[in-house]
Amino acid sequence: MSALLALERIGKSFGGLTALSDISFSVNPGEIVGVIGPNGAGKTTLFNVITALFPPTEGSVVFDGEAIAGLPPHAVARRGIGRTFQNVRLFADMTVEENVMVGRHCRTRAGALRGVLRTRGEREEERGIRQRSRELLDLVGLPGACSGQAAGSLPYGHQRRLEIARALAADPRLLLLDEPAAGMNEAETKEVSGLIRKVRDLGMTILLIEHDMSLVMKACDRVVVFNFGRKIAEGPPSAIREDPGVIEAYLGSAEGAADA
Amino acid sequence: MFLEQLINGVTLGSIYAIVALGYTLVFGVLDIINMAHGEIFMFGAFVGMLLVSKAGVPLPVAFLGAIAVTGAMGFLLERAALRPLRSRPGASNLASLISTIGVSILLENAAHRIFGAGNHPFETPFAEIRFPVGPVNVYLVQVLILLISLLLMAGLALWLSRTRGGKALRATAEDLTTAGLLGVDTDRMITVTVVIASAMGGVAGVLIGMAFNYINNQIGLSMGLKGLAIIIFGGMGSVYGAMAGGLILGLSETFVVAYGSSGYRDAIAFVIIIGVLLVRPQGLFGQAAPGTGH
Amino acid sequence: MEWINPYHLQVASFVLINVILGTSIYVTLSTGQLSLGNAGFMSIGAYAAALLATKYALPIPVGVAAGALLAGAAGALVGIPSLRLSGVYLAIATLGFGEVIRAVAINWESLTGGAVGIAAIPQMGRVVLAGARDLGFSPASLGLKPNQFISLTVFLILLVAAVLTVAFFLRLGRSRVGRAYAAIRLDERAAEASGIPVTYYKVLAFSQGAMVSGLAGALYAHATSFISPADFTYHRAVEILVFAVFGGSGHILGPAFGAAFLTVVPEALRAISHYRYILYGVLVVLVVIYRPQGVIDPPLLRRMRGDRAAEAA
Amino acid sequence: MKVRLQALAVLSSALFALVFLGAEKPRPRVEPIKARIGVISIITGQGAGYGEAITNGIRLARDEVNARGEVYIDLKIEDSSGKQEQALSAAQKLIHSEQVVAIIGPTLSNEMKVVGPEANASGVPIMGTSTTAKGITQIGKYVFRNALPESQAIPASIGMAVKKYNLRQVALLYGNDDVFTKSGFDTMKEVSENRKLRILTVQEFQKGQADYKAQLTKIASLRPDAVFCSALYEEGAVILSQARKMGIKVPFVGGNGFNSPKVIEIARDAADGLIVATPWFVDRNDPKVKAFVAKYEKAYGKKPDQFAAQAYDAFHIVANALKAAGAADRDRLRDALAATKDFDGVLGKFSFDAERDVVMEPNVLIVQGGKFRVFQ
Repeated sequence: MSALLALERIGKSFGGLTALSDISFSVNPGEIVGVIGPNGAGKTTLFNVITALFPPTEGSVVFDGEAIAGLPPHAVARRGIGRTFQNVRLFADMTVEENVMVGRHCRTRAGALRGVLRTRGEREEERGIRQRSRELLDLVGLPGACSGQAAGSLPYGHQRRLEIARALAADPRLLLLDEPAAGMNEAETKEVSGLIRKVRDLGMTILLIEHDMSLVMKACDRVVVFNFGRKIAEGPPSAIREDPGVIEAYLGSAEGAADA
Repeated sequence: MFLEQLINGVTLGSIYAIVALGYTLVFGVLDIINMAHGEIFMFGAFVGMLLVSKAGVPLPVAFLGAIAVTGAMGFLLERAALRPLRSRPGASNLASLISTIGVSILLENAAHRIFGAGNHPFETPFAEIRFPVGPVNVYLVQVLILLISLLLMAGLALWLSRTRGGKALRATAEDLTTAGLLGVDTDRMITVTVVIASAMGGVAGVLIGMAFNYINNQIGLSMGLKGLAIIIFGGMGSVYGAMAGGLILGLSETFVVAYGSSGYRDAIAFVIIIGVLLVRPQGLFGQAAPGTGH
Repeated sequence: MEWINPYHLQVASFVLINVILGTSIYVTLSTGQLSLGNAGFMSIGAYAAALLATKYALPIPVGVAAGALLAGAAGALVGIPSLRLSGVYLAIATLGFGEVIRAVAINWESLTGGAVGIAAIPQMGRVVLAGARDLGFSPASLGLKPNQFISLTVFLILLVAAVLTVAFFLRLGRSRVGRAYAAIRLDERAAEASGIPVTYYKVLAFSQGAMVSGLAGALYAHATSFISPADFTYHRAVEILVFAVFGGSGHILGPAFGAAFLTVVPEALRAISHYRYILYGVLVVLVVIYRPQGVIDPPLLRRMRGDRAAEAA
Repeated sequence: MKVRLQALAVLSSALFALVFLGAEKPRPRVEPIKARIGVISIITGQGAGYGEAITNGIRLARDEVNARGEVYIDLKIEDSSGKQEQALSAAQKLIHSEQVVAIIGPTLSNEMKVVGPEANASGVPIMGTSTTAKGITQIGKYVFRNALPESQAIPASIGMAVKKYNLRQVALLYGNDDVFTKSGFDTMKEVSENRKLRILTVQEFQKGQADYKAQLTKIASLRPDAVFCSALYEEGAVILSQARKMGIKVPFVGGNGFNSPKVIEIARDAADGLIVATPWFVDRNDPKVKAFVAKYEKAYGKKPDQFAAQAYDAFHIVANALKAAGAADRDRLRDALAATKDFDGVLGKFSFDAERDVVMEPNVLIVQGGKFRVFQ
């Protein structure tokens, strides 16, 4: 089975500061892979490199057999990589539904003129966008009643789900989730965990950054561990749990202990 | 001719620099372009002119008078047009930009009513003192302008980097909320900044009057536009950028006339800006600001 | 038909041109870019239309369309390098662009006539009247004097242009492209990650804004029949910005309202000519302080719509 | 016998005077012709200095005319802020809302190019008092001006200066972003070429510029015999003062826009050697001029400049034409205006030519010892 995403010797530095060095691993279709590590280990930077917000200083990102480094971020999204952000980045002034509709952008075509003239094709396309958005809101469990509400006014947990719905609207094959359960209580975390599996069952591949160990252990097929911008371990959750290097670097830290 | 043009350029550049320092100080702290700055220094020029020509007071007193009036105007500007916006949610920088534009329209027209339209001569015996340097005559005013601009720049730079007040100001500039949490009285710091910047405008106004022999209620506008151009290509909020930018603009305007076409003199400022910004979007001395290029 | 007063129509006509200008700055602002180059783009449209009409005797609609398109093309050219800039840097650089265009208009005498400008540009009302007379129509048949007819024609043409422009962007705002604009304004990063080609849409919006300015300029040339570089100064650029922020830049009706209101105010204050701009300044400050988001914003519109719905129910 | 004859003469003239006066007294008082006249002027913004002089001159003339009782004029003054749109709106207001019989103004040639066609199309006589650019009265048969165009003023001043100082090489300096100064420059260039003067350099400046030293330094380095400068007095005064300060001592030749007491007020000694051609001479030995200057000074605390004088005369020309027309009727007023001949105003004898433009002999003046004097 060929990998959906292959990272080859990725390095990234900002000025003199090295954020990532020599990162290689791959994600296979249908997998849920967790990325863990202490704060500042370079996990989010990795996501930014994959989604082309930053170009890598070294190495290459291969998605579905094609090197995607050098493409602009929107083209990467179009190829099929969707993401959420660590501190939810919704379009706060737009409605919930509109947020998801924006996500559908790269799968639709109507230009400015057709949008203004409201041609038949455009109206049909809009109907499709709207319908798909409703389905996705259903999928992530946001009540239809809030679809007209401003996204910024949603409760925090709902915002996280909305962001996932927006990412899903672009029909990604690979979904990058950056701490989807951050700031949630146990019940909510459980729901997110369920949602992640539901999404995978729809045929999506997921790369997940998460601090909540219980979620990682339960949801992930494989886990990659980062520390100081390097990959220090990779393997199934059960093996990672026992890896002495990981325990020392990560689980040994105060925060890790509290989470575990 | 080169030497003379060089002196012309440096004089003009120093004046531009003083005007630009006022803008840059306010922008550095508040992230706001104070569009009323030009009109404030125009008032400074008028106060200086009235004191010197009508009341016959000595020049230093005229400077003090101009500083007092423009400083007070800065205080009022901050209280009336800037502070009310700081506490309001949803007030973007655009809002304060527009409120200062409103103040500038108000002041320009008020000056017209108060001082009258058209040009007013600005004469001091001091402005006539000159001495030969090689083949050319240099006016004492020209030297004074350069000195004052350098002094203001050095003073500002020192104050910002060495003194408690300056440090508090920089902390305020860095992050308003955090500085507030750390016990800096940010409202006071902002008021101080605007007052200092406006007082510097007062100095600039008197110097402009002496350098050009006249003033009118429109000088704020034309000078202000140049000041804006300078802080952009010098780098917003940079004291050295304002100085360097002022001199570069003064010299380029002068040399465009000397060796090029005087028809494009006023446009040269913007040709430079556009050129500089395309190469360095943050300006010559600016730090890469967030949001500029990625 | 005595009540048709060319003076009121004249003011209304300038209101409409300013509404179009207000829309032009709104369009670029709707992607989060503050462009002050609109006076420059306006002059490109005005000069193009004026020259095509006076030198090549082309029909007015052709010249107006060409002026708008040329300004739009110039907008794209300026928009691309401007992508590196944002915030005040972009604002001042585009303001500078406008000043450079004006300097060119002043100095390129053989084409633009320099400071003397271009006079005797066909005025649309008079052209329509002449055309109508050729067809055997007389304004008297409607009970109108010729100058009433002329002013009314200009007003109606501008009304159609302004309504179409505002409607265009109102509809665009509710379409896929409009959502992309709003997404870019609200969070450029997130928009990119959602698959929106940010560069393309920023340049598109910039160019559309320029095109609308050019349209306003071309219409202006054919409404006043004379243009000169003095029409397109820094003041105009700032005035357009004030329209947008005063009226509210969060919704297209904001700049339109700002333009209308701030054009009418100095006119209404004619009786106190000496003090009218002092009052104008005070008014701008007060309104911005009490409504920093502008007079009109989406919540206000929702409330108004809600009230209407409530009344209807 | 001789004594008797004298007595008879005295008696008869006294009788004659008595009869004459007696006939005068009981003449029924004629209702004055009532008319509303509009003025468009710059009251706020850049150029308000010119607008102020113009409205002052007009108000003074209005008071005189109304006091005389033959015509009674209701003045409506509108601000243009120096902007074309505002000028056009103001014109529309005057024409259609105020129903004025004629318009005086606007101040700038730019504004007239927008307002003129509208007034002309509406059949309202309009008279520029300060619009000196080319092609103004050609707008149409309702458009007049009494401002001496630069195309008449400048050849006179240059002609005198060339003769007197034997000029061979000159430098030209002008404001390139203003219709007025640009037109003046075009004339200067043409006249210089016709007179085979060597033009050493042409320097431009822009409105609102504060510093002219760069241009002046360049001019100084070329050592011209004179500087021809097309500027309005606001800029002109500053140019002069900066030029003298940097050692340019040669004569300056300007157009009629340069003629203002303000020049001397601002430039002081530096104004010496300025040559202008203008119909307005504040110290002319003419009782009319003296009376006007005295009244103006009393009312406004300063001496009238040519903007005030031209506006003052313009108002009287319109009032006279109104009297000749016999009624407040736009078309009759237009015809009466066009027929104006040898009007004797503070600017001298004035007539309109066939194109409603100015026929007038300009005076050439020079500033000497802080005063305008006739240049000979």
